[in-house]
Amino acid sequence: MVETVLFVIFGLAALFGAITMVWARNPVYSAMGLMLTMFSIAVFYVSNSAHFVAAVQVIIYAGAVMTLFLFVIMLIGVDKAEDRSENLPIQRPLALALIALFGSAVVVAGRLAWTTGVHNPLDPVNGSVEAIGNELFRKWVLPFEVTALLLIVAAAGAIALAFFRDGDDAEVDA
Amino acid sequence: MDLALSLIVLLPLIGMLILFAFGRRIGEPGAGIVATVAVAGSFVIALVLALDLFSGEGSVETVRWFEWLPAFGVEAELRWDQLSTLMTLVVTGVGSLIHLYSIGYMHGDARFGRFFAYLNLFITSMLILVLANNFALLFVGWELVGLSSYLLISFWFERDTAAAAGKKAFVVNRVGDVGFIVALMLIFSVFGSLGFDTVFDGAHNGELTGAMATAIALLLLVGAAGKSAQLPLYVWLPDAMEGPTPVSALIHAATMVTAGVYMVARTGAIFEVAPIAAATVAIVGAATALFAATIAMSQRDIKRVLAYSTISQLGYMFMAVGAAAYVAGIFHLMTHAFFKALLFLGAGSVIHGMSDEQDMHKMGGLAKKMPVTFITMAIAWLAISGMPPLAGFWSKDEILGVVFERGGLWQVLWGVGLATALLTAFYMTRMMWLTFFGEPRWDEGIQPHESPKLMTIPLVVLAGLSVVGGLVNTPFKLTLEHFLEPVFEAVHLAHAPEGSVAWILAAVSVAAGIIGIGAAIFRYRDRVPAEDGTGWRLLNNGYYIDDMYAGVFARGGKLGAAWLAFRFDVRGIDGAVEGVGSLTRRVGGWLRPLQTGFVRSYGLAVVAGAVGLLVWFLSRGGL
Amino acid sequence: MTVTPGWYMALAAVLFVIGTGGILLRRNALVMFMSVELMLNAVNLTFVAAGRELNVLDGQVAVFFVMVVAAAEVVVGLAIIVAVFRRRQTASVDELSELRG
Amino acid sequence: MDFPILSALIALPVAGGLGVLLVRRDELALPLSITSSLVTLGGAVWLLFEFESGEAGFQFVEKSTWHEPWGVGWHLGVDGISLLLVVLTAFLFPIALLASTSVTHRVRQYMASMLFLQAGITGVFLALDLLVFFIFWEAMLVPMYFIIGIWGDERRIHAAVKFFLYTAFGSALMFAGILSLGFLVSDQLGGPTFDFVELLGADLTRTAQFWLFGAFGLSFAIKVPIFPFHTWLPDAHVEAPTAGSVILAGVLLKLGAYGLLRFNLTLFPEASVDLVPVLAVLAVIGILYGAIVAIVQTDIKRLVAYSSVSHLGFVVLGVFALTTQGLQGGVIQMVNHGLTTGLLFLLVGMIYERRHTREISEFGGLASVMPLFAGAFLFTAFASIGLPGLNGFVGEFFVLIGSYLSLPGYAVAAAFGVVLAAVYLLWAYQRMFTGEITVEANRGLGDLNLREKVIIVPMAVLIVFLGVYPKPALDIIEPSVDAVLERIEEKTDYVVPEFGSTTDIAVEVGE
Repeated sequence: MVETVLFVIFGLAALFGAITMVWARNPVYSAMGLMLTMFSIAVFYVSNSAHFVAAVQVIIYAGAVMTLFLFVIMLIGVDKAEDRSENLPIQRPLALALIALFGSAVVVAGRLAWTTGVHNPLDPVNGSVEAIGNELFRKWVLPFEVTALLLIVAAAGAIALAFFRDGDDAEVDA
Repeated sequence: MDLALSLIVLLPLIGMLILFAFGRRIGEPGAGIVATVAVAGSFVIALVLALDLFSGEGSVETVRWFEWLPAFGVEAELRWDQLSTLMTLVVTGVGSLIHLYSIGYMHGDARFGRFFAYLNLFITSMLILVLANNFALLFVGWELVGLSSYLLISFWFERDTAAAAGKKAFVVNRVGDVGFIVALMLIFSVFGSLGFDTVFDGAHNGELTGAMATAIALLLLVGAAGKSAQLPLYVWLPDAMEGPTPVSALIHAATMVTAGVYMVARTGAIFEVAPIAAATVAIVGAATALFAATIAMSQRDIKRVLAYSTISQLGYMFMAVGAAAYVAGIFHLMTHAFFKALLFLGAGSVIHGMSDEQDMHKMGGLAKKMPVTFITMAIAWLAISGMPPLAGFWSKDEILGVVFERGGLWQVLWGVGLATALLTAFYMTRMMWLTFFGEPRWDEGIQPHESPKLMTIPLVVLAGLSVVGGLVNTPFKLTLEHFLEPVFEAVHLAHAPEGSVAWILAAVSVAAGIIGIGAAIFRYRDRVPAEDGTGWRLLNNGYYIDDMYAGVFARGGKLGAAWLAFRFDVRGIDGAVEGVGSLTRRVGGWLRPLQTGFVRSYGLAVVAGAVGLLVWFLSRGGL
Repeated sequence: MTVTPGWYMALAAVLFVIGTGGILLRRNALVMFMSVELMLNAVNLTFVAAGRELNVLDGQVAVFFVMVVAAAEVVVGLAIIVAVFRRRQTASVDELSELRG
Repeated sequence: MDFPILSALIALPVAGGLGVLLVRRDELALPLSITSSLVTLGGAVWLLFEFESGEAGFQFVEKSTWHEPWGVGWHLGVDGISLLLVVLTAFLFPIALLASTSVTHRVRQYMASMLFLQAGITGVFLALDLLVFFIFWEAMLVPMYFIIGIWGDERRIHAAVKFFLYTAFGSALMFAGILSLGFLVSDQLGGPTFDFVELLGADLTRTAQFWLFGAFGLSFAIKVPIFPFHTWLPDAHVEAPTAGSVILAGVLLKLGAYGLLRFNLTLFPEASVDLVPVLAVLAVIGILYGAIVAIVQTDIKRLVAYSSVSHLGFVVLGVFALTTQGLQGGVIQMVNHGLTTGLLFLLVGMIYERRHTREISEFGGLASVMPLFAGAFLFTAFASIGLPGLNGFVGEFFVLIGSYLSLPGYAVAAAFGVVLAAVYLLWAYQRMFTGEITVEANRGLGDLNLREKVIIVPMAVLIVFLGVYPKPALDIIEPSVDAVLERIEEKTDYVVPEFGSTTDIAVEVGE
């Protein structure tokens, strides 16, 4: 019962956030909307026994990533309204049509009978740090290490991109 | 024995290596001496070794050098039997005389040492050829003499004609070699070995029959025809006269060109079971003999006369070995080596004395200026014309006798041979007359002189051999025949007739010779005819066969090759390859506008794709 | 009325579609980027919900990896946006069409 | 386990290449890389002497698994077929490097490319795991692409791209073939594998063999190159720098023939036997066509390139003759062609360095000013023509006689190649070296210098040695090719024809 209430409240919040993000003309509002959606999703994680993931969601996404976004928005000064005119001729109608088609396909998909695994209420998942850690460092240790590598490369790439001074631009042009 | 036999081949080889390495430093005449000593050494060793065989006590020996190609059942192995002995003696004997002569002839040439290195290379190769104990090694020698021939013909490579002639000789020989190689394939497929003993024993024991035997023998004939300048592959030999004259004497008269005859004789066991092929050999030989003799009548270049004469005489030898008269063929090979080498060396002496003039119409009256050359050449002239008791008489007479004795259609060949004998006497007399008799017709400033001793001594020795060389095999005492018989155990040797028939035949052929000589003397005795009628021109140009070859094979081939290379290959095949490339590029060009550069268009496409996939999955899911 | 995984799936689908719309309709690079994040989050939600239903942790582990990748992507992506902005003084993707064929 | 000599042969050039790149001094590049390749050569020679020549199987095997579920592993080994080619590779590289003194631009990168190329080629010959083989096969393309594309002649980019795309096209098919082969056998062998030796234990259906033969064969055919896939070769040769041409002709082309022999014959025996006529026809066409086209070339490098097409035709004919002599001839012909054509390209490079032209008509009469060079050229030409006593003869002789019984008509046709070889090479020699000097620029040319002599002499010695006494090489090859034939006989109803069994010409005409 509690879950139902939570779902309704935060589901609506998530939708509101998402629509805000897409609709808002000012990127700062968009960022705020996205942050709201992320918090809501974190709540769903908790209600789905994914406590560790919920924590990570709040810390990394709603915290670090969104902060970064806002930081960039402020840095490059685009925190002003953007006009809504469309200059690609058929982009908007085509996009809307596709979205509609996509949505209806999803609806259709939801009404089909899907063959899945069996739910066993006596064996609920345990999303504690310990359980996730066990998984990560046993079964998934190699991919885990690879992600470490990925992050290093990403960090190095970001630094390299940020390092260009004005004088270097000529070199890039060539 | 092993070492001695090996040394026969190794001495010239060592000489060659020394001369290649230090020839320039040794210089003149040292290089010539080194080379001559090497070949003479081989000759002496061969002579010593041969004494046992001559006395009838020696046996066939083989020397194995090393394991070579076990896959073909052959080793690097030499064979010392009566036939190879005789060939070795001819090659090294005549060879050393010509080496000696060359020291004088090549005097002052910038690449004196290199010349003798090539000569030694040739002797080595020729010895490998005649001493080989299997087809593979024989083929090695066969090709190597071709190489030496190439190198020596184009020795004066600065002359375009010399370079072209060397190439032509090698290429035409190669055409014959294809026949030889294919013959080797067939032989190996039948016997599983290329060793002489296996093959000849097998052929003798009936393992080789019918069409296969004929095919092998005919293919061998193709090879032999290439090397021995028989129809239709003779065209290289006249051109080969571009080489220095000693080379013409050694390679293109005495030794290398007789390799084909040697090969047919050596493989007699195969021709024995292929009578059609043997007859073909004889016919080719007879035809070549007559054909070349007619051309020889009309040449003005003294060396070309001798070249066509060589082709003609080789035809004689082919006729003999084709008629299974192997001894007669080898006998003529030997005597011919003496007198033809002598003729060439004499011609060389004349050319030398005439400051490199080769046109006989510009000679005449040289007998007094060059007495030694004249006398020795006169002996050779009479020998080749078949005048008794000189060497040529005995060997030519034996060939004609054998062919006549075979009866039937063979007597047609005898007729051809007789006609050739007549023509031979005619053109040799013409050559002698134009050169040595009559009024001098020299260009101004030429001072004919006798050649130095170094050159005349070999002439004298060869003249001696041309006189007595025939006595080793006369109808009265068949020494050579008995000596060679063990080699030809596997074949039924054809023999010359005996008794009154023999006398009559001899008389007829001598008469033919005398008629030829007489006719020529009559024609040329006091003037030089113009010799430029249509018939003469036809003959002078060798019936235009060489020009025809040049047109069809050289020019036509080049045109065809150019079409293949620059049309078919570049436009056709490569065009297809490059076409694929440019097609890809063009298609890329058509598709380019799809890349609008707008990220959102790409996003639209991605979403469209994703939705499409989703719809497709759903429709497959049974909607 | 209990919450079934289907509800979460439905919600996630709606969020995903909204995110798609954001990418197709907006031309501010930053907002497009945020839309991508939204789509990733929507998928993450399905992972977690499905994992719970099937009694496995794999879903949550997958979410973890997705987050790491998303973080890396954000870092590089934002760096690129900053770099581009420094040259072009714009964050509109329509201005960046040099790669037009 | 013993010292991993095979891995060392691959690792040494790589180490040398890295060393050259890291030592940032151009003048040290040549000495360093030559040292590296000489050490490699030492290793290869050691391998040659330690090799047991009577054995058919792989020796010096190194094996360690990388990924068990897919059956991928580092598996190297050498047998009679690959040994000589490995040694040839090790032998040609120091010489090719020594011939690269005219490279002055990006020297270190050039030397490193050459050394990486060496590692790649050696790896291809040694690899016994198909994926490892494929990795080396592709890895080798990259340095070769740069060597042609950076240090080549005028149209180098075009040639390099053509070379790369053409071979990569074949490689793509081969990769698909390797993958499908590896997974196709998983039912029989209890899991997928790419290990060559294990793959030999599987039986494939005729159809599968046919398709896989095609996938592998096309890639190899392009590499050989078999007519009509040869047109990349003249372009690549003409544009490549001297050392590039030497390596291209000397060893790179052998990879295709080696692949056909090593993989196609053994893994797909039925398809091989079925497709013999196709390959024999193409081989003979290649022999004659390459030779005829070579005759009229005006560019000496193109001429030699087309002569390669002709010579490699002999190799293919020998391989698909499926007789001991034919296969032996094919392998030895690969080695011989590597030496003779390699030397021809080296010589052409020497004259190019002097005159900066490859047009035959620009020369003429060179023998008077450069007698030693002319002699060396003629020597090599005769080796290439197949003169007995020099190495070319042995291979051609084995191939021709060896292929007669199984492919009589083709063998006879191929025999005409020996005439054409004499025509194109001697004519080229005549045009370049004999006669009077016609172009003034040629009058002052210098003869061979010490460096060039050092390049020529070892190759000439080997050419003579293999020509006079080929037995050691043949002994190494024979057991391994016999094993290949035995396998074909065992897997198919093909019977290796016995020589010495025919008595009638009907066989020759009938087949």
